Amino acid sequence: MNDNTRTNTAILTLEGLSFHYPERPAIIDNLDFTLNEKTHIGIAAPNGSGKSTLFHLIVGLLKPTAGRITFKGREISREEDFKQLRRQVGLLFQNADDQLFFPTVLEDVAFGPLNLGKSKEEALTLSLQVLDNLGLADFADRITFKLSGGEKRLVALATVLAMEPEVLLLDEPTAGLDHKTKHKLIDLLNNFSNLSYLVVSHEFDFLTATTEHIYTMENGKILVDEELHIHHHEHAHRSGKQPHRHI
Amino acid sequence: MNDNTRTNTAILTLEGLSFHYPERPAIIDNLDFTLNEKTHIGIAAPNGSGKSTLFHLIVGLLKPTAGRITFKGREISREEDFKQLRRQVGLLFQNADDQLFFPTVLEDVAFGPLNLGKSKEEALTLSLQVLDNLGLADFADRITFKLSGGEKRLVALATVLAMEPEVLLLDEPTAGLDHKTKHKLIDLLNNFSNLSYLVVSHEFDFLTATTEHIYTMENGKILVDEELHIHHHEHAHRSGKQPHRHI
Amino acid sequence: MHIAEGVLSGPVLAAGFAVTAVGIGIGLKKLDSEQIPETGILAAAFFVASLVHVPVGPANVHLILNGIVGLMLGWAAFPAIAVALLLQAVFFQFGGLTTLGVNTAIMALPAVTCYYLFAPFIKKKTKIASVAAFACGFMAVFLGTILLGGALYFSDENFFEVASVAVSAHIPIMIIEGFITLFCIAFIKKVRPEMLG
Amino acid sequence: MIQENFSEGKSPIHNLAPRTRTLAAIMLSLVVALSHQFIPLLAALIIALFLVFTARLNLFAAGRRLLVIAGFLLLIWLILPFTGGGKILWQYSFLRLHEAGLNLALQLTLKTCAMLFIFLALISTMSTGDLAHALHSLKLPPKLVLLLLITYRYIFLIEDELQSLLKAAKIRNFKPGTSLHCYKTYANLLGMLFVRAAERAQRVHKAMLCRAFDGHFHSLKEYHNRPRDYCFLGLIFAGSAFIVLGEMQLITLSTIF
Ligand SMILES: Nc1ncnc2c1ncn2[C@@H]1O[C@H](COP(=O)(O)OP(=O)(O)OP(=O)(O)O)[C@@H](O)[C@H]1O
Ligand SMILES: Nc1ncnc2c1ncn2[C@@H]1O[C@H](COP(=O)(O)OP(=O)(O)OP(=O)(O)O)[C@@H](O)[C@H]1O
Ligand SMILES: [Mg+2]
Ligand SMILES: [Mg+2]
Repeated sequence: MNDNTRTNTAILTLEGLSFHYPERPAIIDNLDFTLNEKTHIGIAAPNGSGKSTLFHLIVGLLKPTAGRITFKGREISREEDFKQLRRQVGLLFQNADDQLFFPTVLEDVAFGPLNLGKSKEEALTLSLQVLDNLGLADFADRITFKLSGGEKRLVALATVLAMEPEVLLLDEPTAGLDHKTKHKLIDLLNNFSNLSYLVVSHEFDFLTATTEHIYTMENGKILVDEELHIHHHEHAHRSGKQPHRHI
Repeated sequence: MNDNTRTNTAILTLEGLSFHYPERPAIIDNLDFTLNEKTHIGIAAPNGSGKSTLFHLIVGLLKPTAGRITFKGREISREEDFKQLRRQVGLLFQNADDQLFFPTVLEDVAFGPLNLGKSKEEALTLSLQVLDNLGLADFADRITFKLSGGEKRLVALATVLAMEPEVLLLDEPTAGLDHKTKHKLIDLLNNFSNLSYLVVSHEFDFLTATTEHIYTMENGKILVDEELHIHHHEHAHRSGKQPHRHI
Repeated sequence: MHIAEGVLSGPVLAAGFAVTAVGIGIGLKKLDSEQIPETGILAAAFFVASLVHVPVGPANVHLILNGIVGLMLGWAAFPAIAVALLLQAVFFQFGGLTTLGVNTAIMALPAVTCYYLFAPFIKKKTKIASVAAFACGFMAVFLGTILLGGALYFSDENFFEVASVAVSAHIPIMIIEGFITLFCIAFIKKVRPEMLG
Repeated sequence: MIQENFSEGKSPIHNLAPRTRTLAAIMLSLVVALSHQFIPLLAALIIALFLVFTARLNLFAAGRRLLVIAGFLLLIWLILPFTGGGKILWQYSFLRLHEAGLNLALQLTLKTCAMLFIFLALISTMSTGDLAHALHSLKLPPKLVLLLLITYRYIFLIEDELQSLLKAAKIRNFKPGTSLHCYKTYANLLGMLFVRAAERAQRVHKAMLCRAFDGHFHSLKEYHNRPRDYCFLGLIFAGSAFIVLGEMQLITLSTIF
C-alpha cells in the first residue's frame, strides 16, 4: 500500500518543541526528534519525565508553547491540520480504560470509522476485519467493561487500528499485562513492519523485542545520541534453563 | 518485638480454599498454602488467574465457598475474626487510588490507627513516624490526589504500615513505576525482614530481589512444588556493561 | 440549575432548608455506612458530569442529570446533591450558603419523585423502559424548573417574567436530558444493571 | 480543570479557624439575605469588600467570579425595570421604566455581589478538608461530613477520567454537534464514568474495611479558638447588628450624618 521507495524518509518531525502545564516548569523543552517511515523506536524514561505529555502534543490534544510539528512534509499547526493528522497517527492511551466507552466491543471499534464519515456497513465490515486480524473475532459482542486488562488493551489497539493509521504511538502498552499477553502484543507489533511506531515502556525485554532503537528522555528532551545498551539480568522462569517461550 | 524462636512456624494457613464469583466458574479451587513467619514469597501468574481474588479472600473481603483460613493457629471464620485479622494482615491494593480517600496524606495515614482506637496524639505520632521511615516525612500535608503514581503507591504502603501489621499482602506494587521508584520499594521491602509478606508481580527482577521463593497460580491453585527457576534475560541500560545501579 | 444568593425571600429560603433537611435526614437514614463511599463517589461523578457542555445549535448547555441521580440513589439523592452543590459553590461560586437548601430541593425533590415514578419501569425489557428513561430525564428537569420558577415567584411577584424566561429557556435542555438519560440508562443496563436500584 | 483557587494564602482571614469563618459567613449571609434597604445593603457590600481585601484575594480572580452571576443580573436588568410596578420614571413608545422595578434590580445587584464576596472571602479561603472539619465541629451529621470528604477526594480523579475519555473521543475524530450521534456518544461516555465510579466505590469500601473502618468518622484536626477568633466573630456580629438595625430603620442616613 505504501510507496516502498520512501523508506528512510522522515514521516514525523518535531523541532524545538516546548511545553509546560499552567504554572509549572517546562516538561518538554526544546525537543527535536525525527521518526522515519517504517521505523520502530522505544522510549524508556522515569515517571513524570513527560512521555505521555509528548504523545498528547504530537496528536494535538495539548498545544505546544513553541516549536514545529511536521507530518509528511506538511507543517501541522491549526486544529484542522491536527484533525487530519489524527486520522493517520493512532495513539494508544496509557490506560485502556480511558479509551473505551461503548457497551460492546464492536460499537467501540466502529466509532472511529463512523466519525470519519464511513457508512454503517463500511464501518462494521472494517471493524470486524480489524478484530479478526488481532485474533479478537469472538469479542465483537462482548461488553468492553467486563474484559480483562489484557483484553481491554488489545481492544483499545483495535479501535486505533480501525482508523487505519500509518504511525502508532503506544503509551506503556504492557503495564499490568502477564507474559502471555505481552508476547501476543510482541507478535502483533512485529507484524506491523509497514507502520512506524513509537513505544513507551519501562520494560526493556519488551522494547528490545519490538523496536530497533531505545532512547530515553531527560530534561524535556529525547536523547537520541546516547542509545541504550543491552545487557543481562536475572530473570526467573518455571521452565528454567531449558529453551522456552514465555507463557 | 517478635518472639524470634517462632521463626519457621506457620503464621497463615489456607486449606481447601475455594471461591467463585456468582454464576462464574471457580477462580480459587481447593487451594492449599502456608505462609511461615518472616518469610517472603512471590507469586507470578497470568492476568485473571485469581491473585487479587485470593488476597481479598485472605482478609475476608470476599467469603470463600469452602475451606479454612487459619491465622496464628486460630481458625478465622466469622466477620469478627476477620476484623481482628485485618489489624494484623495489611493489604496493599492493586490500585493505590482506591486506597487513599482523604484529602491530605497525614489524615489518610492516621485513619487506620484512629479506627483502631488510638488517641489523636498517638495516631499522629505513629503516622508521622511511619512516613518518616519510608522517607516521606515531607509529604504529611501534601494533597493525596496531586501525588505522582509512585508517590501514591508509597503513601498507600504507609497507610498499611500504620496499622502495624505482621503480614503484608502486596498486589502488583510495581505496575507503572519507573526503575528508581522500583528500587526504592525493593530497599524498603528488604528492611521488612521482621514481617512476612506475599507479593504478586509480573516482574521477575522485582520478585527475585524481594522474595525467597516464587510460585505461580494455575487452575485456582498455588503451585508450590514447582518453584520458578532463575535464569538470564536481555536487559537494556544506558550505562551498559559497567557496574551500575538502576536509576 | 441554581439560584444565586440574594434573590430569594426569607420564607422561601426557610422552606428550602426545611425540605432539604428532611430529605437529607431520610437519605442519611437509608444509607448504611457501607454505602457512603458509593454515594460519595457517585456524587463526585455527577458533579463532574454536570461540567460537560453539550451543543444545542449554536449554544452550549451544561447537563443537570438529576433524573439519573434519582434512579441510582433514590432518597440518597438529597445528601449527594447537597454535597455536590456545596462543592460547586466552593469551587465556582454557583449558588451559596443561604440558597443551599432551595437549590438542593430544586434538584433533589424531582430526582426522588422521578425515582418513584419511573424506577419500576426502567428495569423492564420492553420499549416501556426506554420511554420511561426518556420521561425520567425530561421530567426531572421539568419539575426542577417549575420549582425554580416557583421559588422566584413566591419570593417576589415582580419575578414572574424572569421566572417565565428561566422556565422556557430550559425546554431544549429537558429534551436533551431526556435523550442523554435514555442512552445512559441503556448503557448502564447493559454493563452493570445492578446499579439501577 | 477544577481548582481550589483561594485556599492557599497567608492573610488574617486564612489564619482564622475554619469554624470561625464558617460561623461568620453563615451569620453575615443570613442577615444580608433578609435585608432590603439601601443603607444596610451598601454597608454589607462595604463589609464584604473589606473582607476580600483582608483575605488578600487576587482581585482580578475574585472579580472574575462576578461573571458567574452576570448572566442572571443581566436578565434581571433587562426585565425588571420594564415590568415592575410603581411610578413611571421614563417612557419611550411601549418601553416604560418603573421605579419599583428599578429599585428591586439595584437592590438585588448589591445583595448578590455582597454575598458572593462574603462567600469568597470566608468560605473559598478554606480547603475543603478544613470546611469538612468545620462542619463536623458545628455538629453536622458525621455521615454527611464523610460524604463531603469522599466526594471531594474523588472529584479530581473522576475529572481526570472524564478528560481522558473526551480526549479518547477526540482522537477518533468525534466532533460535538446537535445530533443524536453526539448525544449518544456523550451519554455512553457518562455512563462509563458512572459505572467506573460505582466499581471504584466498591473497592474503596473494601479498602476502608481493611483499615478497620466501622462507620464512625474520627476527625483528626482540632481547632482551638484563639483570641483573634473571638475578636473576629465580635466584629462580624457588630457588622451584622448594624445591618439589622439599618434594615429596621433604627439607623438612617440622618443618624449617621
Ligand atoms: N494535567 C496536568 N496538569 C499539571 N501537571 C501535569 C498534568 N499532567 C501531567 N502533569 C505533570 O507533568 C509531568 C509529566 O507527566 P507525564 O504524564 O507526561 O509523565 P510520564 O513520563 O508519562 O510519566 P509516567 O511514566 O508516570 O506515565 C508530571 O510531573 C506530571 O505530574
Ligand atoms: N466482581 C467480579 N465479578 C465477577 N467476576 C470477577 C469479579 N472480579 C474479578 N472477576 C473475574 O475473576 C477472575 C480473577 O480476577 P482477579 O482480579 O483475581 O485476577 P488477577 O489474577 O488479580 O488478575 P490481574 O493480573 O489482571 O490483576 C477474572 O477472570 C475476573 O474477570
Ligand atoms: Mg505516562
Ligand atoms: Mg489483580
